[in-house]
Amino acid sequence: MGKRCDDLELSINIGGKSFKNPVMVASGTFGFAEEYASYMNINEIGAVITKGITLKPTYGNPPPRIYESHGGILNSIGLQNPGIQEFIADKLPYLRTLKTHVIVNIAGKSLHEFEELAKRLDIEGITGIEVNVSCPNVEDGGIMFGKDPQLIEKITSLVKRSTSKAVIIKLTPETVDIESCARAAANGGADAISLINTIVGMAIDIRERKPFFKRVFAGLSGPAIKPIALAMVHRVSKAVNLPIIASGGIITGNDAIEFFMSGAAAVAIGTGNFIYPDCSIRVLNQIKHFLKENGYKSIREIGGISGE
Amino acid sequence: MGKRCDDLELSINIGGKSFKNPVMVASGTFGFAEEYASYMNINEIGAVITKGITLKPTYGNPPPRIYESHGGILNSIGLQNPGIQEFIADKLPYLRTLKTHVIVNIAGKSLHEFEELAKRLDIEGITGIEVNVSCPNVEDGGIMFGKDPQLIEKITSLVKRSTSKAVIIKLTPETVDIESCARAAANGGADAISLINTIVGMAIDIRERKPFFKRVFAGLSGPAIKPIALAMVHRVSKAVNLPIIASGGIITGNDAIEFFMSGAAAVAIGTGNFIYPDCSIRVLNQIKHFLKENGYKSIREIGGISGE
Amino acid sequence: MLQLTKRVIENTEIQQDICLISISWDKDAKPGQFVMVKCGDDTLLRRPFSIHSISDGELKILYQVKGKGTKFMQGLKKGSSISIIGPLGNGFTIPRDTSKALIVGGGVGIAPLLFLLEKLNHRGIHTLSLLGFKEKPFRVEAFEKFSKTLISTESGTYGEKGTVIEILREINLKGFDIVYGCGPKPMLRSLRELTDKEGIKCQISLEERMGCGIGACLSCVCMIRDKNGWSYKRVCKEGPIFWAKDVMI
Amino acid sequence: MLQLTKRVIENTEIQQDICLISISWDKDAKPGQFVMVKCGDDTLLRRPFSIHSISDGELKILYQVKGKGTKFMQGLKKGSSISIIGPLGNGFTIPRDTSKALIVGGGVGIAPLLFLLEKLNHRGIHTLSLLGFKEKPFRVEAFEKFSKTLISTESGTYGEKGTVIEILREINLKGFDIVYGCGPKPMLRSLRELTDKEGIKCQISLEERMGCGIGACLSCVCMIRDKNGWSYKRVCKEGPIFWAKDVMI
Ligand SMILES: Cc1cc2nc3c(=O)[nH]c(=O)nc-3n(C[C@H](O)[C@H](O)[C@H](O)COP(=O)(O)OP(=O)(O)OC[C@H]3O[C@@H](n4cnc5c(N)ncnc54)[C@H](O)[C@@H]3O)c2cc1C
Ligand SMILES: Cc1cc2nc3c(=O)[nH]c(=O)nc-3n(C[C@H](O)[C@H](O)[C@H](O)COP(=O)(O)OP(=O)(O)OC[C@H]3O[C@@H](n4cnc5c(N)ncnc54)[C@H](O)[C@@H]3O)c2cc1C
Ligand SMILES: Cc1cc2nc3c(=O)[nH]c(=O)nc-3n(C[C@H](O)[C@H](O)[C@H](O)COP(=O)(O)O)c2cc1C
Ligand SMILES: Cc1cc2nc3c(=O)[nH]c(=O)nc-3n(C[C@H](O)[C@H](O)[C@H](O)COP(=O)(O)O)c2cc1C
Ligand code: FES
Ligand code: FES
Repeated sequence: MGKRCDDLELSINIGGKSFKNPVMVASGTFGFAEEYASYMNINEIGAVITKGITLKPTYGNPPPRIYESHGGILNSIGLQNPGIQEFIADKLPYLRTLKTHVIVNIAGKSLHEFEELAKRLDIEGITGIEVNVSCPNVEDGGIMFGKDPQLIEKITSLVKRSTSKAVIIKLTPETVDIESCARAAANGGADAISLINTIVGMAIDIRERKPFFKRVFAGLSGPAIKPIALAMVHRVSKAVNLPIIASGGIITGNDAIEFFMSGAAAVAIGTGNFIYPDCSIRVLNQIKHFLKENGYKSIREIGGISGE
Repeated sequence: MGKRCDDLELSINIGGKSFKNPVMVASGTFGFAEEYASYMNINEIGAVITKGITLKPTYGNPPPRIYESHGGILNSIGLQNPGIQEFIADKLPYLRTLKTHVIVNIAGKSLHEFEELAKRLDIEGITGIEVNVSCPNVEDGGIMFGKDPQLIEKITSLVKRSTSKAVIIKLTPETVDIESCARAAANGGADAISLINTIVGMAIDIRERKPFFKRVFAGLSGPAIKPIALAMVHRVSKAVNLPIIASGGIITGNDAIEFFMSGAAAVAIGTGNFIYPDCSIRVLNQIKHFLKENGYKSIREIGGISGE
Repeated sequence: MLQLTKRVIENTEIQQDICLISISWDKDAKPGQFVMVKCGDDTLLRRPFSIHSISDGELKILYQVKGKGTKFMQGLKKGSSISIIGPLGNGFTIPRDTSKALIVGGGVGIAPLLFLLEKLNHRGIHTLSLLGFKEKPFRVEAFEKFSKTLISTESGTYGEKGTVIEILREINLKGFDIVYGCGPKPMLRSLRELTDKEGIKCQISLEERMGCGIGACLSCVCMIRDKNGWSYKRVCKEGPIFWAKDVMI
Repeated sequence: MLQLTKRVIENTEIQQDICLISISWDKDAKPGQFVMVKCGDDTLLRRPFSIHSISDGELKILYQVKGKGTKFMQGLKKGSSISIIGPLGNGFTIPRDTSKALIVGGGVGIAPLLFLLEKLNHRGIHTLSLLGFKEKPFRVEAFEKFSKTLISTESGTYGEKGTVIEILREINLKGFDIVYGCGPKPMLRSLRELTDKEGIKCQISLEERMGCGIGACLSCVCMIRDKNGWSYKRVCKEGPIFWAKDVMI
């Protein structure tokens, strides 16, 4: 006899893999999962997306690294991570003990680095690779990969060829033409699209009369960006026929429902994890509650809106 | 004997015109000024920027037209306005009675319309023309003028040639390369740059299972977008040597100070006018207070930050 | 028409999620006008509320707890201060020759009608009030002070079973010079149809999402019939009271 | 290490903008550890506060009102509920052979030192406390219960005139096995220099802006000397207590 809530169909499919539910945690906000182990049952969520991994260990930016704005936060972490070798040696063993999918977020400084990262992660215990294209392309004067659809397509097909894992392309909102970027990922063979990453913002320390962050610019996330994220998810969902993992200010189940209705297949909780360490579980429960209250049987029934 | 606060130098210059202080009210949020007459002394602020004017009367979008998100609002007004003829006949007479500068915001559907609007506004009682390039170019398939630096330059020089007024180009944040857009305006002969306009966003009515707005997308403004606006103002201030009129979530004097420090010459209060009808006066007083408390004599002393 | 910081004199929940707040006040207003209330720091836009009554230096608002803003209001303690703009909007018109008026209110839509009723009563106009509720009526005693009052509830627990329109259909409209209505959209639509058919004047109070509340932002428009077909009118400025026959809802 | 909804037992302003809040609590903690407090709906991130003391089912936080978050806390009434995560971080180390310890606190930085002092006292370790304030001392009686306590104020109104470092310079550090410090950065820097010079062990409590408070987001790093030169350590996880000699501030 199944539990009562088993009546709800929550599973989704990405790249031929089945996820027990569409609630994930977003890259960079959940560490390597072990940090959250005493706050929630990590196995209950659909997937864990790790902090971005680079080829070499990365120090990251000087502190302060976080700032609270109205309804949002700015972060200037700067991809601090132990590098792929230490990740595999020190972090992956714990992740392998989880009974949920692990998606590893990668960040390269060149096409070659993305390829290398993808190859070395083609190992047991990993379901997918999330490719962060919001990083500067050092070979091309430091311009962000994600601004150029052609580069997105190149990276996607390169990564796709280098791994048997599901390949998810995480787009940057720093583009006018998010549809072209999504299409480029689709053409490159992506299994899914993730969006949105943080938006470039800034804060001033008016007492010190200088930028709050040493690097001046930082990434805006949280509820403040939700309307922007919803618009981008909706646009991308009309442009390509790939599952979308949506992030951008999701704190409650209703936020998640908004994203499903605007075209997302899954949601990733980012900033919300800082507010409530078990935010993802709360969102999952609230989604279930919404589905039941409104007589839906499956998460797929609420997806996609009309009205245009 | 001057008043005590006359010790503070607050005046700024735009296009050879002197403004008594750098606090303005943003287009579309202050109507045609008369609506605010019983809430504040309009003559105290540096300038009034009117609702966007089109050649023909414009109906605007179907209601609902406004939505409150976390820290921001979405609007879908759709440029409702009486058209240039009625503006000049019905609205300008009141504006002419004001003892502060009047800047008229214009929106065209083609290059020709911008030219025509500029010409017809080259009349008494108007100090400047603010050109809203966030509108669709019907001649070019409805793509926004403001996404294309070349078009921005063309519009700017056309408007500049058609009027003796100060010409301010209001950029849209819907571009990756805000610097190129600003440079295009400068090349076209702009006297100042205004930014940021609202950011494309969306909201869902989850009960009705459809987009909250009939037009689906709407413009996000208010405190939520302040970090994004600050970053754009700062980037533009490094790219061109023109005064910047900054808007984006300015509600308090400290918000305004942040913008001055990041490179703005003036600030425009938008959404803030809805929260406190005399928001602009409050901001002005708080700026004065900040300057005095910190021993500054002139608004120009606090502009521009180091730290990079 | 100013922005005012006022004190809360009383704030009571008269029924689950239906509250009555009294605020210190020293200005006059017309029935049908409204105020814009700043609901704490956690919301941006002010919330619009009809004036329920003004007397003895007190302004009363009858409000239903819906979201963040009204939840904040519900928590306001006696003596706390509150920022208000108003009175705003046009208010009801009472034509010169009115001698009998019918009042039709649904749910919290009865709010502006009490203030109107007082004024009608003061002017010596005969009135009949029809008030409809979901389950449990509220503020009926206040209406009964000024007029004969008939009640309906959708549950049938009190008064007639059904919406207020059910009672309305049993009334001879011809006996009235004017009908005033406020309530949910379907109710207003029926009211328009019925009064149109009988050729009775009817004024209704509309609601729309607002930004500024003072006519500047053009957020709050509704479609109103005019000589050119129709145009968008601002609920906060040309409204919230419109002639029912002109309203396209 | 769980997320808890707790009740406010007491919340008093012991001096302008310096408050002491007692919260129901049933877990143990190490001195130097901290908690993350959710400060209402108008802020997003939790605010970190040192544990000032734990006893009789109560956790005390000594806090200074600075911005939105602490203003919200100031307004918390007895009996209201509050969401807390903790205890977090590493806590102070008390080496086995410690027999005399010196405590140095500046301003609200005295917060974690009281809890430490209790523990040292409990372990039979002799202590001397040096506390520095701007104008008016607070919580001195609490420290005096456990140790001889010397005071300085910058204004000179109470105790020695100047910062706590002035008193420190007059003390023979050689008489102590270890020094514990918490306070503003300049004070911590002087403390590091003085203890370095005298070759005395010293532990200090650091502050940095935090996101998660549990080691996941890498927001709160500070530069710590190690075998490879230096690396970024998380104040919330490897800290907030560090050996002064390793800290690069
Ligand atoms: C002219 C006018 C008079 C009104 N008089 C009353 C009254 O006397 N008593 C009463 O209980 N309610 C009245 N309302 C409705 C009242 O304004 C809303 O219930 C209230 O704004 C809800 O705010 P919230 O933050 O609790 O809800 P939320 O749903 O969280 O509000 C979100 C946003 O939507 C707006 N909004 C939500 N519902 C409405 C609505 N029905 N009409 C307009 N804007 C809305 C809010 O103002 C806010 O900007 C009136 C509305 C108007 C336009
Ligand atoms: C480990 C640790 C222990 C602390 N213990 C205490 C204590 O016992 N008593 C006490 O009064 N204060 C303590 N602080 C400082 C306290 O966290 C800040 O004063 C508080 O967060 C200010 O919040 P606010 O919303 O009032 O101020 P705001 O300036 O509005 O806060 C804005 C943001 O900056 C952060 N922030 C501001 N000041 C600091 C700071 N000094 N350190 C870290 N983050 C900051 C806030 O957490 C918030 O995210 C401690 C800080 C840390 C890191
Ligand atoms: C502190 C922090 C660190 C982040 N690090 C990464 C990262 O390493 N790689 C990445 O692709 N996205 C990173 N992100 C972006 C998030 O994964 C997420 O896409 C974004 O924050 C929007 O979601 P939110 O509003 O729910 O936070 C980071 C975000 C935050 C706040
Ligand atoms: C209701 C509303 C109407 C607006 N109408 C116009 C307009 O007609 N023309 C224009 O250039 N900008 C318009 N704007 C943009 C504002 O002028 C301003 O640039 C923007 O809202 C950001 O500032 P804020 O965050 O202070 O509101 C409008 C904004 C709002 C909220
Ligand atoms: S609410 Fe702004 S015009 Fe009516
Ligand atoms: S606050 Fe997140 S790692 Fe320390």
